[in-house]
Amino acid sequence: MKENILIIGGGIAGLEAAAQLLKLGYNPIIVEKSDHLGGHVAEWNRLFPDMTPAEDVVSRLIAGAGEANIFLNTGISFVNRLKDSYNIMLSNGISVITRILLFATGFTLFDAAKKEEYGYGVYNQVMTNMDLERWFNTGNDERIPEEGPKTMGFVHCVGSRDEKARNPQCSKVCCITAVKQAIEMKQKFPDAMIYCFYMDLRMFGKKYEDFYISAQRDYGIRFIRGRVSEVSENIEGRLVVKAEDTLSGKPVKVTMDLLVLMAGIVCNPDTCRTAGLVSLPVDSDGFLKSRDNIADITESPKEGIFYAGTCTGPKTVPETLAEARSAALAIHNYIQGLK
Amino acid sequence: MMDFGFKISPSSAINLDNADLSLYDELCKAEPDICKCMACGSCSAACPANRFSGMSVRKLIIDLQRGKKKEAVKMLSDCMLCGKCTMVCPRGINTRHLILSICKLYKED
Amino acid sequence: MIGMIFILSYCLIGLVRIILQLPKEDRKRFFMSLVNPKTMAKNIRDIFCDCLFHVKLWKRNKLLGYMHSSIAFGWFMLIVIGHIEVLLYTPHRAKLFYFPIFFRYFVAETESTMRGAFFFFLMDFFLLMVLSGIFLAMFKRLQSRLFGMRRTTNPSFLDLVGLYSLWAIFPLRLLAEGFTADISGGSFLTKSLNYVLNSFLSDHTNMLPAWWAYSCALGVFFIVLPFTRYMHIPTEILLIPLRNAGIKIRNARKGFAKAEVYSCPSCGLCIDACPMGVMKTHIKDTTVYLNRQIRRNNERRIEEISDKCLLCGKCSAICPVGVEGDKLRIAQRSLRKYSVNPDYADISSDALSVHAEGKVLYYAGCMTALTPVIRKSMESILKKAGIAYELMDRDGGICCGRPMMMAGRFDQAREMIERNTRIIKDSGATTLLLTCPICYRIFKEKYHLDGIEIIHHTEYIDRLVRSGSLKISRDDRKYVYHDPCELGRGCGIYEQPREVLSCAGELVEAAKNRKESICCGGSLGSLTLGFDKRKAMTENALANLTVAAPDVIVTACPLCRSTFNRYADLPVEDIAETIDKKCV
Amino acid sequence: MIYQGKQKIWADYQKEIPDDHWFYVRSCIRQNFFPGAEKMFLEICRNVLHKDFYETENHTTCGGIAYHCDTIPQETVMTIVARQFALMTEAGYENYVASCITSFGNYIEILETWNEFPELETRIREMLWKACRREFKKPKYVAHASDLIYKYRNLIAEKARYRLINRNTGEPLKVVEHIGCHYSKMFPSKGVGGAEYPYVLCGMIESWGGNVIDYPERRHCCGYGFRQYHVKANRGYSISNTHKKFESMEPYHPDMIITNCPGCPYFMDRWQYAIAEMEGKTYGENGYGIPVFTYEEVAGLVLGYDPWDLGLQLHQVAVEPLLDKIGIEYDPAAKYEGLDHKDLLRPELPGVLRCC
Repeated sequence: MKENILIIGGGIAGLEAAAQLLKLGYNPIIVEKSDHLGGHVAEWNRLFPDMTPAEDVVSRLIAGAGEANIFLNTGISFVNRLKDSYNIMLSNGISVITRILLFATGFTLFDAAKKEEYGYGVYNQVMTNMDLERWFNTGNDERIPEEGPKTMGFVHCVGSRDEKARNPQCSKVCCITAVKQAIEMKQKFPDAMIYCFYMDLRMFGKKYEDFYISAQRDYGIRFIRGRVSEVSENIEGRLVVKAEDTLSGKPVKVTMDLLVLMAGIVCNPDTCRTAGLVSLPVDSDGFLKSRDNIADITESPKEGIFYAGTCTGPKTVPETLAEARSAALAIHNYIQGLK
Repeated sequence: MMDFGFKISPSSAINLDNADLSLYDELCKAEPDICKCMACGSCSAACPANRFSGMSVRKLIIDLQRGKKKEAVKMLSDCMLCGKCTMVCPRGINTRHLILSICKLYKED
Repeated sequence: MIGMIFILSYCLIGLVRIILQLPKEDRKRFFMSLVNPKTMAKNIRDIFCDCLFHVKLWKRNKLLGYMHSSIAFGWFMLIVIGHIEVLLYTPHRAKLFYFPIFFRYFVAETESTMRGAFFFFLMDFFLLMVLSGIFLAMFKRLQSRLFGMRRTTNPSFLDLVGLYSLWAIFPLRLLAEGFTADISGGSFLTKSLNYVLNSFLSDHTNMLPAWWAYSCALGVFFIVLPFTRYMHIPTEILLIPLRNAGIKIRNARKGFAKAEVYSCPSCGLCIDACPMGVMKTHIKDTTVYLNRQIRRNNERRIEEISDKCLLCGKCSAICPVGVEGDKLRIAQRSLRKYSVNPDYADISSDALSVHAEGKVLYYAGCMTALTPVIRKSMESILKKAGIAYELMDRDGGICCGRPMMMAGRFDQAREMIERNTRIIKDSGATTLLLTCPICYRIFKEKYHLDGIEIIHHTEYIDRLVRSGSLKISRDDRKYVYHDPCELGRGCGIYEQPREVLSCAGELVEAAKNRKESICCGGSLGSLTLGFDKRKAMTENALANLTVAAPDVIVTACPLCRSTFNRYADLPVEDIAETIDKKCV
Repeated sequence: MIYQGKQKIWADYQKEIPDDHWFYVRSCIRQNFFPGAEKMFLEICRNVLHKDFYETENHTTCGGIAYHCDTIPQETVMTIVARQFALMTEAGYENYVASCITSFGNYIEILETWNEFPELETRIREMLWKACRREFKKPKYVAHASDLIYKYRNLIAEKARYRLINRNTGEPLKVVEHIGCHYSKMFPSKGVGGAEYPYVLCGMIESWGGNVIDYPERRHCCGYGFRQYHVKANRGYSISNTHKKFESMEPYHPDMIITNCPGCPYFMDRWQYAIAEMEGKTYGENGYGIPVFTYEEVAGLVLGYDPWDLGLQLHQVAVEPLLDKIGIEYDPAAKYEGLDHKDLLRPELPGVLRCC
């Protein structure tokens, strides 16, 4: 009989961990609350820095985890702690007994409407990074005019590094995502004037800086250092965006046809609820707390409970995948140690 | 018009909608690397003229990008073309030639 | 015949134009120099050495030297002897200058007399000499590497016409004389050819087309000459006395500059010399192409070529006719019109004033500020030697003006020079010490500091070592010295740094050194070369420096130091650093 | 503009406002600028709606104006406020309503500060006791007078004689609402509708038939800015900001402006005259300005009070064109008549701005 391992979340972390655990000879069970696998990445169009289609990544991962038990549209109802295992009742009525729980619960995109001054949901031409990716996928969004925007902007750090938005953390991937999306927009609409309003540009990853330089020089995207203070609509229904151009020390104002808010990564409230069922601690940044933030990022302080991916903080796709593999190995070692 | 002893001052805000960037666009064609500036300020910090006139290639580029031609040209008044800014630019911008191009394209008022 | 008249009148007009274009004082100086016996002798010697014997080329490459001097001197002798013959045999015809050229056609002479045989022999000998040169030239077209040239110029269409007609002249003359040798006589070459020809072509009717072909080739050559690189032959004769008269480039396109441009023989030696040559894309930006574009008035290319150059001066140093590629380019740059013109009127001198009565005033310069170790080492050396000194630009100062000068903006440069001159004179210093060759060069060339000695630190350290104020310990490391362009070629300082270094350890030489040292690639001279384009040049210069497997690369320029340091695997030091470390 | 989006935000910022029994404190400056406004507030609340509003002649300034002009320290302003609260406590009230926006902001700021730093509250209690032997309870509810008119807006609409509708076209009037900065910018949750889209005046305009204009500089300060005006050297800065606001609303051709702050209507009204004199520019129709009202004045107008009883003759910008638009009856001859039909004399008419 193969050992059951319950993976909460069928995003890329869950799928990759399942694939590895299958290879190691276990029986992973994926519980996914939504109706599809692949999580946020499945809704994305292309991935930085090589413009890899997200679909390819996700379908490869789904193929890898094909033999795992997968429950879609399923949540965790409650968890009973047994002597050395957990009895987990799923919302579909199935109960699973397992010694190992892997949290791959991911993140939630910050609700951009909470930054009221940017008018998401109030102004016709304000959208989020997610909306834009959806448009890349479907080509269907009335906020984007057919002939393309004449002027458009990206607002970095929406709901990140912002105490007022109750998330002082950096979401790590939005800078490069904004640069990526700006380039994609410029490719689609070469005549559009594109601005990026940033506080810092955190181009930490492989080839990110090249991407940034290319956005500046080859695509002529204008970067303005300063957080957008407020957005208004003028009489023509265009957006008036105000910020401080901190590099020239002057307020700056520009009228636009489209504004994309780079909504940040915040902890998934469902994660916290599920974590509460097994009384897992939450770290000061609002994400799940690891046993050690340096050496044991994939292990929780509780026996038999592991983490993979963005449930412990913002991460890029390759980081998440690496962590999923690492979590699978940690689980394997843990089970070996039990014998 | 009545004198109240105070005046309506023009807004100090930069309005990018009506910033005249035609010269800047021309400059970009001649010096495409100008777009690569990330405003690190190495050029200003190294500049010997900075001490005299506040010369700063960083500010110069920003001013041009914002259409503030007058301020930009004024800053050039003490540039000695020594080339230190080019030596220190981490993005490899040929600031020295950029300055010459600006001197050629833009006009003193 | 037509060719000859055309070329003579063209040259005359050209000569007058160039002389008229000279500024008044230069023109006066030029005429004075012509009547001055000393310069006259020098002119004649230089013309003979350079134009006929190509002494410079001989020094560079014997094959190349022989090729040029055989053609030039051989042809010259043919003409001279031809004239002598005419004078001897048909003095009444001497006035017809074409006569000697076709002498053999007109006059049947006898080789039986001793005198006749002698002339025939001489004529054939020089003809052979020319032919051997032509043969080498043809061979060089195919295999320029054998002549020590990796790359040569790409000739234009008219150049090719000139070239082929030049090549054709002498074989055709040989052929023509060969046909007539049995009638008019000849010597070992023509006579023997005559026998060969007669053996299957005994008809003398062949004689006429051969002579015609010869005269046509000659005519074509002279007619196209002004439009080809061969224009250098007459122009150089003018350039030499002009140069000897001490005339310099004042106008980018007129006068002396024009003489230089037309003196360029398009030989292409500067292509290999140019440090930019490591990248194929830059080959057409070398001096030879600059000259060609200036002749064609191609403004866009002139601007591009003159702005790209590093101004290392190597092309000028190796040019066989003495075209000054760097100065020509600076002159082109000075033609640019700028609508924004910096002036330094509002810089307050008070803040920059220094007191250095009777002391050494040390001006570190802008570039040294980026390599503070040079300043620190130099100060340390001065302290160790017990020299009283004062720093002129501790918190930065006014630039020396050389970078501005190199950009061709003379008025701005002059203003900086004036400001600095005032500060230096007011300081009361007796010596101005410089660690930057860029500064040093302009201080030497353009500053008038009456009485204040201007000295580069390589010279100064050498002096300190000689006088015993500085004791240097020796080690067994191998040092290679890189000659900075502005110090070596620019100011002629080659030996002092080597003297100093040989006290510190074993001095080894780079493959190309001194006058032929290769620019580090970091030069401020280039206005347009981007940072990314310079890497290959620096690496090439480094490869040149490290042939003798040195342990340390030593230079005497802050810019060379930081440029080399970026890509070198070996430690790169300024001479001040090296010496400071070795001071006892 | 997605109206539902705004409604969603308004739903998030609803504030509890008790219906009755309020201790009312006046503004220092309003009675001089718009003397009819506060009178009309009490008139509507007491006589039209029959609510209990208590007022005492012993209350003073809240100290906010001096506080925001940087002329008194925090402890002083807190002690002044503590005394006001003491008056309320002595009168037996728990609900405290301020006529002035800055006062309202000041009370909220002080109460929040005391929440965060209770030791400060203790100290202020001691200081108040030492100064005037009074004690106080903190109010249960603090409201701004506009919150109450907002609360009663539908009652007022029921009793209204006029609606904010252009009589000639039948179109709703285009109304600019201007909220005082200290209303909710400091504590968004303390204002109706929050800080980004305050609903307090919008609600009144909507109930009374007008259309709210959303123009780009709607958030901008009126230009008063306390020391920006009071220090004469800064006055150019003050008017520049007002100018910016008018330039921004100009393309919408607003019929009127409603404000809920003492300073705002004054500066938006008077600076229109100054701008006209400086720039030769007017923002209303036919050379008139855009009339600026307090919410109480507008409430009085729709309820059918005589414009001159509301003190509208004290406005710099002529209100008559608007009265005509709505169809409010008035006697032009009575404009400059005092309460006792005494002639108040006619003011000199400005050169550029058209006035009646």
